[in-house]
Amino acid sequence: MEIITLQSFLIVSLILFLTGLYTIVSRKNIIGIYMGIELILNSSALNFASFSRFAGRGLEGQVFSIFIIVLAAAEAAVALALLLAVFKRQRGIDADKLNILKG
Amino acid sequence: MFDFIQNHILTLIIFIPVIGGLIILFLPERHNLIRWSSLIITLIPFTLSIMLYAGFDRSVSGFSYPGGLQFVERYSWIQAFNIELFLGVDGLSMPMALLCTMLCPLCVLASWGIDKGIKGYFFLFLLLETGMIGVFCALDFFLFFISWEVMLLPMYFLIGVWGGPDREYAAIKFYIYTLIGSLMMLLVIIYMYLSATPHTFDMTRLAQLGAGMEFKTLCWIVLFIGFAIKVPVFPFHTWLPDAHVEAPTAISVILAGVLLKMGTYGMLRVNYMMFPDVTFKMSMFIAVLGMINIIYGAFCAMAQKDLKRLVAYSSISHMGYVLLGMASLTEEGLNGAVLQMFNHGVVAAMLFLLVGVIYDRAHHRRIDGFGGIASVAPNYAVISFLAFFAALGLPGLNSFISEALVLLGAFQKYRIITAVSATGVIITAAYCLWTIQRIFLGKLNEKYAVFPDINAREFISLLPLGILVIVLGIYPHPILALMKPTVRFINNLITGSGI
Amino acid sequence: MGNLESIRYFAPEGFLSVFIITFLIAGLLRRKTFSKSSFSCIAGTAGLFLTLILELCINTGYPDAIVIFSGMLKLDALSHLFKILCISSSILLFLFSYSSRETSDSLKEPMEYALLILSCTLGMMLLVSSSNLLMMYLSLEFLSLTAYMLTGFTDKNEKASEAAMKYLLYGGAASGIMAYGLSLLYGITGSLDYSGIHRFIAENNSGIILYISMIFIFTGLGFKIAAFPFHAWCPDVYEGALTPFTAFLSVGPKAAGFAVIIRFFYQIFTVRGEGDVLTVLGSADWPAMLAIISALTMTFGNLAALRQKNIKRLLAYSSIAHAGYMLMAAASLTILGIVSVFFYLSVYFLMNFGAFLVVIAVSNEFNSDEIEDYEGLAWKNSKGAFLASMFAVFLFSLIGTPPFAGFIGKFYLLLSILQPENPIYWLAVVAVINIIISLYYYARILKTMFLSRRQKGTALSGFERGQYLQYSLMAGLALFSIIFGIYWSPLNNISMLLENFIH
Amino acid sequence: MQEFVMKYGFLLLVFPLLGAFLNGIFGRYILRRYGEAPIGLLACASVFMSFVLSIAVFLALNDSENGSRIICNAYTWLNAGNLRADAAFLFDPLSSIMILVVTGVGLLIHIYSLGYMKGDSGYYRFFAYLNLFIFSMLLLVLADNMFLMFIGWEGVGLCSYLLISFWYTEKENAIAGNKAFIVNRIGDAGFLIGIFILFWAVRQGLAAAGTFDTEGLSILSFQFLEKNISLLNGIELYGASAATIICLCLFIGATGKSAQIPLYVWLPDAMAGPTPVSALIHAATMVTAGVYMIGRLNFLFAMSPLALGIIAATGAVTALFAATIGCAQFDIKKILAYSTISQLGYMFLGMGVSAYSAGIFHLMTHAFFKACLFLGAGSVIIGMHHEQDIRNMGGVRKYMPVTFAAFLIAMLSISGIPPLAGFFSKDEILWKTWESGHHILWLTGLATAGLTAFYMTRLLVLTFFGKNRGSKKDCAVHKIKESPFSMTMPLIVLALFSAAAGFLGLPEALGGFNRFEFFLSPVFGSHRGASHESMEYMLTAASAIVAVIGIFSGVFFYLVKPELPARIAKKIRPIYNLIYNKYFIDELYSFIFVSGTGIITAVLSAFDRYVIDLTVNLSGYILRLMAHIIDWFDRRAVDGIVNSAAGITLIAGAYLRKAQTGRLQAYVMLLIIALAIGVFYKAIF
Amino acid sequence: MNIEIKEIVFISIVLLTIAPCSVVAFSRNILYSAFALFFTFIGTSGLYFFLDADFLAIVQLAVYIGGVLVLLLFAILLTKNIDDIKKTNTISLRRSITAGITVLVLFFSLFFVFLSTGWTPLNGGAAYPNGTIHELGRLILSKYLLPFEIASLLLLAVLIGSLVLAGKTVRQRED
Repeated sequence: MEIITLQSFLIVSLILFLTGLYTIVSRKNIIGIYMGIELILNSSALNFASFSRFAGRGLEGQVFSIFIIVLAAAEAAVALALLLAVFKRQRGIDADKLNILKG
Repeated sequence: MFDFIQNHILTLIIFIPVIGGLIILFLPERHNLIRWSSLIITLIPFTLSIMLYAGFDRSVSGFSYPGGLQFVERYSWIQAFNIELFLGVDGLSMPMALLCTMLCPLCVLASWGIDKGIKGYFFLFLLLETGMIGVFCALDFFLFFISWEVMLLPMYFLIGVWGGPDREYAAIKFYIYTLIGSLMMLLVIIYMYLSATPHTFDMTRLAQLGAGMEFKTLCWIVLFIGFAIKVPVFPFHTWLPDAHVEAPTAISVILAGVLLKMGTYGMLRVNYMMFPDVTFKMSMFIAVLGMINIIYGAFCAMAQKDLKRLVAYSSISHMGYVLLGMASLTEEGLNGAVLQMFNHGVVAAMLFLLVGVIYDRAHHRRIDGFGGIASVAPNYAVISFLAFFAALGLPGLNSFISEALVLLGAFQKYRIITAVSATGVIITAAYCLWTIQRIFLGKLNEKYAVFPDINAREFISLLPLGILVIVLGIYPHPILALMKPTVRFINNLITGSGI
Repeated sequence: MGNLESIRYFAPEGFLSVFIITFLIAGLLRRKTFSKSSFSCIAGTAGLFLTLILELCINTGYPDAIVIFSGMLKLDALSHLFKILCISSSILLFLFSYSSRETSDSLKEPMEYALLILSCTLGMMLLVSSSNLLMMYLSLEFLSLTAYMLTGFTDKNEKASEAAMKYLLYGGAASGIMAYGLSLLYGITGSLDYSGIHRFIAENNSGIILYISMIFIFTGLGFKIAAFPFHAWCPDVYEGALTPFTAFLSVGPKAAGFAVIIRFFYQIFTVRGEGDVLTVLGSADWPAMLAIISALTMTFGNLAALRQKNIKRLLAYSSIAHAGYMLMAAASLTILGIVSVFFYLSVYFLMNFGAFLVVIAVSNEFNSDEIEDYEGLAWKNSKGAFLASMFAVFLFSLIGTPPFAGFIGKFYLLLSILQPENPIYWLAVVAVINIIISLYYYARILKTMFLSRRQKGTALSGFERGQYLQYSLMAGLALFSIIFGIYWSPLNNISMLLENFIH
Repeated sequence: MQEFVMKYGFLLLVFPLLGAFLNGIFGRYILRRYGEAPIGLLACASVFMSFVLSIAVFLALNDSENGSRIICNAYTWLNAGNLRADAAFLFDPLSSIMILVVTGVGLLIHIYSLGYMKGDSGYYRFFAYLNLFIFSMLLLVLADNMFLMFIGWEGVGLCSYLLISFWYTEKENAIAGNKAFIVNRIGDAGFLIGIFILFWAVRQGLAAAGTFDTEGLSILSFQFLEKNISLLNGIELYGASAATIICLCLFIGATGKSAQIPLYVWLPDAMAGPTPVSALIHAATMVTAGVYMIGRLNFLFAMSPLALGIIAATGAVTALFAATIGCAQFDIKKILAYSTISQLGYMFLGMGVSAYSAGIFHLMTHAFFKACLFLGAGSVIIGMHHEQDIRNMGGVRKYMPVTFAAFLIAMLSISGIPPLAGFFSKDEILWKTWESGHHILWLTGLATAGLTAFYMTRLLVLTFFGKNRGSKKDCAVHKIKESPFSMTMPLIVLALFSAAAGFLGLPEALGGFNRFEFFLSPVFGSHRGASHESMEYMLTAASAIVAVIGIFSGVFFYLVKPELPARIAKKIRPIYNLIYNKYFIDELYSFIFVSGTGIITAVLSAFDRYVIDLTVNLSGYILRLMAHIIDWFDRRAVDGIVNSAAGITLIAGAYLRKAQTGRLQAYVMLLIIALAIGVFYKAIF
Repeated sequence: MNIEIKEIVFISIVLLTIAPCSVVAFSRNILYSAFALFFTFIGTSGLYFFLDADFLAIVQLAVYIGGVLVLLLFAILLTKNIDDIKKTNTISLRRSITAGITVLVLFFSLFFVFLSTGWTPLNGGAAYPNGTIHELGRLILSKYLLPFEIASLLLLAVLIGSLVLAGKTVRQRED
């Protein structure tokens, strides 16, 4: 049975997706959380690409992946900007510290 | 000009108060000006309702547009859901509208002492009056519900802002109770609207539909509970004493005089006319509730220390008679019930005005705190005697006739229940006389040696009620004639559908 | 319809993009004039006003839908009406920022602030009319990113940037999961266009994977309208951000979110049988999912709001609850359901913006958002009485008592649920119970303002000249809340345009 | 004359009402401006006018040989559904006698009280209430249907309440007034239930007879009832025949009003009111209402012999019972009160054995001599400066000769000494009791007659004979003087009446033509019993002898050997104590009813305050609790889930202090868990 | 069964992407996880090659690694203060277990679902021997022109916004 099939790509992207989820939840550092988000976006881009190849859907999938990557970049920019704003105030990027808003 | 009034009379009666209220909001903040203008504004609908009374045709009956319903006005309001401003009066709503327009000027007179936020007070009061008359004259279910809920807002503020020490709790309790009831009603109204083939809110057409609907009994029960909270019927009554104790005098007069009647009016207009066969089955259930109300209210009244709370519980007891009369499904019983709604409105208004008088002077309402007031304020004593004796149903005064009719009618169907309720008459006599004795008779409590007797304003607000109490006792024909055809129609409707 | 021909229909969004670019260039050239926040706000309002006029007159022409830019956007009644709603909420955002002292002080770069608002509006307009998965995802991200930046914009209080960071991280995760869901949906159906997906599902039945992809996609959408499992960000962001922006957040993006949900579910997963009876296409029973989520959102929103001390957090939870009410209509799977969503949203627009305007006015005076600062507001002076009575109008409208528009909104919702085709009785009962719970915390505010006579120390200043815009705006919103409470057929006729939305 | 009565009959009622209204409203003003005279004059004039009218009615009835019944229909008072009650007044022999008694005795008492109430601050109020009383009594007597009668029935109850607690400044009077009204009210409740059953039974009868629509018919009017009373005989209610139950309920009403066994407790306390009130209301008129009612509904009572038997028995027992208590009392008015209860027992006995005319005859004569006794007692009290205890009186004979003379005649008449009215009416009842076969009841009647004679003589002797035991220092012997003429004149007139009235009802046995019975025959129907003369002579003689024995024993015990009663009392101490304390009936009642209702009230109001309110507040409390839980869930539990040991329990057990809600991951965690649940659920099902 | 070279390379690249993921998730040091992320991205672009998405692989390399990862490193360096690199990563054991369980549940359910659903190959995958760039370019500029333009506006807004957000801190330091 051949290895390179749609299911295997799906499994890989699923693993990427779930690790991303796990990172978001278990990381205490804001950047760590952001890495999780990047992983998830990456896995969905991979998913789109694999569908466009195997399920013979034409290149639309890849176009979507390109846009996902673009958006990931944009989000990274915003994340960094906000990070600096938060850092200026708290001298730390520990997610625990984000607790001024409570109740 | 005259015929303009003639064929727009109901819309005028309903909307003059609220328009007047808006005008008051923009008047300069001089107390007397506002008081007198609001008095005049409430007097206009009263005169109009007198014209209504004069022009009312007492021979025709039925719940349909040509027959029974009079002074009908029909303007389309929202075409999309064919909601109409459908107003009309019949034997059932005519006395109630009359009572409401009569009590409002008296209440304005009784609220002469209000001085904090007076413009807000009178605006909310006039809005309340619009809501009340709206409920009585509405024949479109949506309009009925809108005016039913429009009363909530002013009552919340009137009890909450101008009330007694513990007003916040009483106001929110009143609001929640009534809101629960009315939201349940809203669900049923929507369900009925949707199950009518050409979706309509017109009550007369919904009445024909009533028999065919499935979930009919469930709708009946939900509507009944919605109205029962307002009456109030036994398990849902705990809001009434708090609301009464905390509300200012004028508001508890309106609360007892008119708002309680809306519950029973709603039952008659909706439960009785739209679901006659379910009502026939449930009549025993209503009779038992009526009996409990009478006995329970009377006993609780006897145990009260605060005069206003006592009168509140006595209202519960008297409304029990209305329930019993409604459940009797005999013509005289039903006549007695509707007459009792009118009579209790007059008597309860009088009692609360008197409580207001004593509160203005003594600033407390503990019954045991007084004694021998009769010797120092004879006029006040005489009127209070008249009111209390009317409350205990002394023959020759108005309450006796309606209570006797109710008991007579109810006796033909439920003998034990009526016998027990008849003993209620004794307990009522006991607590009324006991109250009179503790307040008026006995040796003069030296604290009130300088108890000023009733002044002109209070006397004017009490006089019409006193005259009504006596006249209706001797000659009840004016009010009775109004309701007889409609009552016969309702009775035949229900007994007809029951067999 | 190819790209070139559809430029003509793209007029409003096109104008707005051109306006953004010229606004940017002008802002860079005359740094000084734009640095005054009042100027940039007014310029922004002018731009949006023109876009609104364009939208109003351009798009009313065609009776049925036009798909432009080769399947990217679909201009029909839904997009037309919701665009109007979004643009007007942005206009109000500008006006609110102009009148809120807290915002105008703390804004260092008003030009960029206005720019972001304009681009956020553009994002919403596109999101509302997108009928392609890629376009929808892109405009959703566009809207979210601008929203993250706007939340963190002021550096006055440290809460803002913390709220923005939370908003971004939570939003990023949600949109990531949504992207994954979209990829699955693409994998199943093979096309990105709504119509293509609809055709595929109509032909061959799809298994469990379709429902799972729908769950993932709903994560993103649920995040946007702050439905129950995805609502956690909402209170913190509402409290952290500037009050005008919070007001905007609770109406604008929420309306866009609902537009996407309606378009996504009703255009793809529904087919309109004869006699306007809608049936679910494909095996996934999404109305049940929406109904459960709506019930959870309502109940959670109301119960959580009961114990709030901060007015903005309370309004946040109340907006969650109202999202729950609107979801109810969406879950009713009836034409009237869609109409009721728009009707309720426009009524919600009036009362929520009104309530926030009062919060702004009060925080201008006492600059605190705690409820006990509203103690005895009505009896302080004539301005206090005006503010309190306006707030009372909005609160009673939020509760849903008849003389006000809120009641008619709730009436529509209940009507849509109880439609004879597939009535959901249990949801109606849950809604009624929730209305009663909501009465409790709204009335608590009324109690502090009107009923309690214990006067807190802080005196209230009189009507000052500068704030007349604020008072007239408040009076206008209150007036409309009452007018639509009494005579609402104009609004009804507008929302009835949505009737032929599905064909 | 008949048309005059037909048209203006109701004026008879209007005059007293007018008098009451004028005195009530303008009384205080007149009193301040013109003093007491005009008020008294107005009151007496109004009663006098109705007295004249009632004479006119009497004459009209006499000369109209055909119809002995005139109806004056004023207006339809009440017409709802099948009930139709007109404000109509029935003039027939029975009611004409009653109105004569009421207005006659009323007029005399009005004149008497002009003097009695002189100087009292509430002068106008007294006369207003008195006139109102006359109006309600006339309404009761003249009413043509049960409802209107009930109006009069309760109206008199109201006036008795107002007049008993006339001097309301003392608490006891107010309480006495309350007691009177409430006990009356209990009776009236019975009466009301009686009316309902009657109404129901007649409707059933009519339905059985085929006519359903009873729109026009005025079912509860007396002619209608009399004409088709036969409808009732078929109808059953709870096993017993409807007629019996109706009669018993109506009788309960009668006992309430006429103070018979179960509901008599209020009459002795009613003496707290001024004496003319006791004379008019609690002797002559109001208390006889029950007797009149039975007389009026004789055709109904005739339907159920069981009820009549019960009435007769209660009457006899009450008579004896009250007579025994009367012997041991010391307050002059209390003695007369118990004697009234006993005489009323006689009347009910008469009614019970369906000797209706005898009962009414005794009612009339009793009105005269009892009113005379009360007024006499009143003038003695005034003379002795408000001394009511007979132990502190004595020897008043010398100072108040006229009062003494009138009092003596009335006393002899009540004791049943032959030539006087009391003898004839009492004997008539005893004879009819014997004739109708109730021999035991006749015996109790005879014993009561003896006892009556005994305690009346005791009263007479202790007040008027022997030396004056006046304890009050200011009322030293020389101070007592005769009451003014305005008070003694009514005394004399009443004494004459109580002497002469007997001849109206002279039985044939004693060679007279019983004109009284003949006059009432159209109402009661004249049934001539088997006239075995000899038996009647023997019984009349027996009753006369018993009366004489009573008097002599009274004189012997209290005049000849004044210390003897004290010794006897010591010997039969327990029995004496029992009688003296009125068999502790009052205490029993107050224990059962007053404290009983007290307990029920306390229980129900506590139930109301705690149980009902509790459930309501509970729901409020539950709401707050749920809000608290959700809020706690929002703040703690989300982290709780995240940090909980290896398991997705919704609310973590351990209370984690350090977790702050702000934690972002907690939010995302909630999202992912929801996702997992959704996906897992779908994947499996 | 003969395993060609292609499959071996495929498996190695898959391992190259999955292995660093665990590092990203579990490592204590944020720098190590950043580098692990670098390898994952490299692995992904390798996979793209297998999917005949050559342009995509290049874009992945350029944008993801060049742009996003660099930004991440910048973020770490800028905000890395002296001592707490280590401390920041440890999280309570309990929470990680719960997270782990949720993730596993998701994994297995989705895993079976993926295997069970028959993915319908639509048109047998048109192979693009000489690279997909030409076709992609045509597609983007024809069908997806609007998203392309809108993406440019989005980037413009993000650019300005993040400058303002970040800029404040810079100017803060000067004054």
